[in-house]
Amino acid sequence: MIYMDHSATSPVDPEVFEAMKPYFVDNFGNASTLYSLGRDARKAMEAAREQVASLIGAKPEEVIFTSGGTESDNIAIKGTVYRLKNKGNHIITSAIEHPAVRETCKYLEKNGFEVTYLPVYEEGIVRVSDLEDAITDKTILITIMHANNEIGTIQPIAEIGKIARENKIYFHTDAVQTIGKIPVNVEEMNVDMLSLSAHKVYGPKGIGALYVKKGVRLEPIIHGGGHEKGLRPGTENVSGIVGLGKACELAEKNLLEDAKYITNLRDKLIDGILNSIEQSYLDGHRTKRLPNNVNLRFTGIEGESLVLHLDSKGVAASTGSACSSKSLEPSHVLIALGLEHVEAHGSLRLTLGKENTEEEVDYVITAVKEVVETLRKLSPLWCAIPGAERRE
Amino acid sequence: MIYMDHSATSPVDPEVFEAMKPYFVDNFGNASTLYSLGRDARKAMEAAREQVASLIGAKPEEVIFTSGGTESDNIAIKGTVYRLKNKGNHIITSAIEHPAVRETCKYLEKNGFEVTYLPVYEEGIVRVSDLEDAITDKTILITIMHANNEIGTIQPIAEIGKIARENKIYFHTDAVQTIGKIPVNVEEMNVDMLSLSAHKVYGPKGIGALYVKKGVRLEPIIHGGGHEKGLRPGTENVSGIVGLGKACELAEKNLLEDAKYITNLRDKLIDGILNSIEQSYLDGHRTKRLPNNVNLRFTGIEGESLVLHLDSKGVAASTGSACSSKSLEPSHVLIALGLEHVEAHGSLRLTLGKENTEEEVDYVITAVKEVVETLRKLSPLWCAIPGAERRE
Amino acid sequence: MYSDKVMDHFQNPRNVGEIEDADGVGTVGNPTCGDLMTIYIKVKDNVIEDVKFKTFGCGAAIATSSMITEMAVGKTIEEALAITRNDVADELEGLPPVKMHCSNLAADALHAAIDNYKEKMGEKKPEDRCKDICSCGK
Ligand SMILES: Cc1ncc(COP(=O)(O)O)c(C=O)c1O
Ligand SMILES: Cc1ncc(COP(=O)(O)O)c(C=O)c1O
Ligand code: FES
Ligand code: FES
Repeated sequence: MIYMDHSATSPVDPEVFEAMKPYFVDNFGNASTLYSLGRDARKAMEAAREQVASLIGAKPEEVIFTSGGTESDNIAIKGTVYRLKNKGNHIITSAIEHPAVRETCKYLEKNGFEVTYLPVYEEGIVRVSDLEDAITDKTILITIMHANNEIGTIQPIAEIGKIARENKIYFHTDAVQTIGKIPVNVEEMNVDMLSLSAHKVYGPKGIGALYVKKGVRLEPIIHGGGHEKGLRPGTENVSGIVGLGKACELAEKNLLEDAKYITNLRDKLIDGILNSIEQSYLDGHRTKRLPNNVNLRFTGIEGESLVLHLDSKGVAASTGSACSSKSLEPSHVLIALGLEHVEAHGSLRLTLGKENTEEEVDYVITAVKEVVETLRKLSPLWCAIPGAERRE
Repeated sequence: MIYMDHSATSPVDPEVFEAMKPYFVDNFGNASTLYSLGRDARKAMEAAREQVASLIGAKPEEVIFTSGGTESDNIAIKGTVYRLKNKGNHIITSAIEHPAVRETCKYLEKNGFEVTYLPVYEEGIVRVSDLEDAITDKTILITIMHANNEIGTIQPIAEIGKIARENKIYFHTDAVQTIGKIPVNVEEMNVDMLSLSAHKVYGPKGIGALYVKKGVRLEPIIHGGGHEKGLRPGTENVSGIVGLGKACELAEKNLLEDAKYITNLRDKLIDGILNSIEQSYLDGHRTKRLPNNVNLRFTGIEGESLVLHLDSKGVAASTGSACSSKSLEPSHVLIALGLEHVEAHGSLRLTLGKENTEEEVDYVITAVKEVVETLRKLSPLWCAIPGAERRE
Repeated sequence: MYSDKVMDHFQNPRNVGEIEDADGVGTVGNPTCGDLMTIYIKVKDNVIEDVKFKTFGCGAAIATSSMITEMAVGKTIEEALAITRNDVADELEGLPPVKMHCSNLAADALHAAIDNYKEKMGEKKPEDRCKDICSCGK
């Protein structure tokens, strides 16, 4: 199998798994207990906290472990606005956030908050001038993702953070897709909160972290035994935390080298497909995008069919087509780019990882071409496109 | 090491770990994706859902995966009362709930809800007549734990559930401490929601489940990508879920045998200590308690010291002493039994597991006796107790 | 997610294409919603002799189109009209709940083709139809 869906999840790096292994059967202690088994677990946890902090340029005590990116986003957003609800009720976000942020905002809109969704234009990037225009004296939170999970576009976080600071507004960024892929530094990015998740960076699923800048106080959304400074109670997932820590350590070590290697594969893949398939288009900015993200669209083709055919050719990929989603709504990200529904249906996302090779990229270019041709033969839309070759 | 803190957490059963292993490095697929790697993950998840459902007598579609017991409790309680807040604002719980329930109730009290904490009397068990008296036409939720995590007392859940049904009030029980230890059947117990956690039953940490009876609707507390019927969004922790499923399967298979074996150890441990140490007392009902729970108290002794000394003798145990807690408050559970603060400070909890042996029990009886004697030699309280032997 | 039979029809769709001199053509769906289906029928002595389809849509949409062409061929017009939306899904050994509308689409397309045949509207040239159904504005 050729796995090109790394933005959905990544395999656990064998080194990460080795690091986690002792914390299941043998070193199984509860990290909040007094005896040595518990203290050992605590030590492992705190070492992991340092590894996470190091990757993002934070202090260990600014890192809170959570059950994943979704929870981190929820804690950051609800935790801030519930605390500050007496100060204001306005939130600014972008039109292309992950559902963990977007649905949280939608929920808050139903509960007395107002949300501005900044547009991203054709290139998929918010404009700082729009942000400045959107700020009111009721604005209590700005939450804008570092890079988008579907189209990979990178947002001007440091600039946004600067404006947030100047206006004394809390600023959260969802960096789930960026850690380990491009440099992430909480100081340089001027963020107050930052979400990350282990399973996007060769760590295990079900564990993530939230950076909370020293001095920033949040209201918890889950209550219980006071773990993680009361922000995330529940018996600590020690093996998961150790895995997250190790994944961050590896990510930090290999970041630049991996990014270079993967960017090269990405460009080969984009050019290969655009050049060999007529009426194929790239979604999102050509260069201000994640090293590993390729998002394309093919006239006359529906994405779920494309993904299923690629699967039978041994290629794992994803789509923003409505038909592949539970709600039968097309991707809000593609719509935010100004695409028509029918165009959004034809999208294909290929997200690369460090274990992909040039040969795999070549194979995928050919496979996509074949599948697109097969599906266009079935498509009543294709024949209708002026200029398209008709089969006789 | 002799591990007697199974109510804090348990080792992962090697069979459980074997079941989980493939889902890290190799079968790492995102269970919400279309291609075969994702579909395989989904299948494994759904098989686990059946295993969990089977243990508690539920239908698979009534089981929602969460990140642990704390989150399950929070979803059940907040999810119910937020939905029903227009119907009423009164919650009934017990005085001895785990912080996951207790702190959630305290938080809700600060946000417009009223909470009745039913007393548990000396034996640590709520009385159904108190419950009946507490119900008002504003009562929207009853949440009472199946068995207590500190003193192991088992609550009359089926009776409580019957009353809840008769009064058309939603009923949640925290069964984190009971699954795998005593029979748990959602039908017989008349519950609408039930929380459980894998790591108390030889499964991994950071994964749990919430049973939600068909037809019961909850408001999510975490928003995002719509996973788990929208009640618990976030990329599914497949390895954790597989581990939970396997742990439940083993628990179901071994329940009666394990319970018998462990009850026998428990009784030996209780009698051995009570008989060999003067002014030692058992907390909670003698028989209506979990097969694995021993909770004792020794006049003149502080629990943290006790636990640390036992640790140096190779025994892992815990205490309800305030000195071991973050807040320096003694256990609310022991206080609810009517104990004085000074008595609550002297508590020792030993919770057994299937891998404990008779020899270990014998060793622990001796070790506790030695440690109690050592500490009493240091204790200004001990000599002050009338009738106690004075050291000269 | 999909049964083996759905996957089989998706991967090896039967009766793909157009019938140049079709006796009835039915198009349903809307590309904006991600699905568009055209079914062509050839009728002789009240019996459907040949069926072909073209579909833009998900795996279920393609599989249901293919399935219904197999189900319709050889049937009388009345028998074909009696094929219900559920029959298609059943014949495919079930569809995920969210995909049931795709099977509706297939049955509807067949019925639309039969209606078209009945109304003797089959004289338009396929090229024109192709233009008519493309509402994506390109
Ligand atoms: C940008 C972004 N934010 C948040 C999440 C949610 O993370 P998790 O699945 O760990 O909850 C994801 C991935 O699913 C993501 O890509
Ligand atoms: C009775 C009870 N409820 C809830 C919990 C919380 O479970 P978890 O630690 O998995 O969040 C525990 C254990 O810590 C418990 O004993
Ligand atoms: S064509 Fe969209 S769901 Fe089937
Ligand atoms: S005696 Fe030190 S905390 Fe209680």
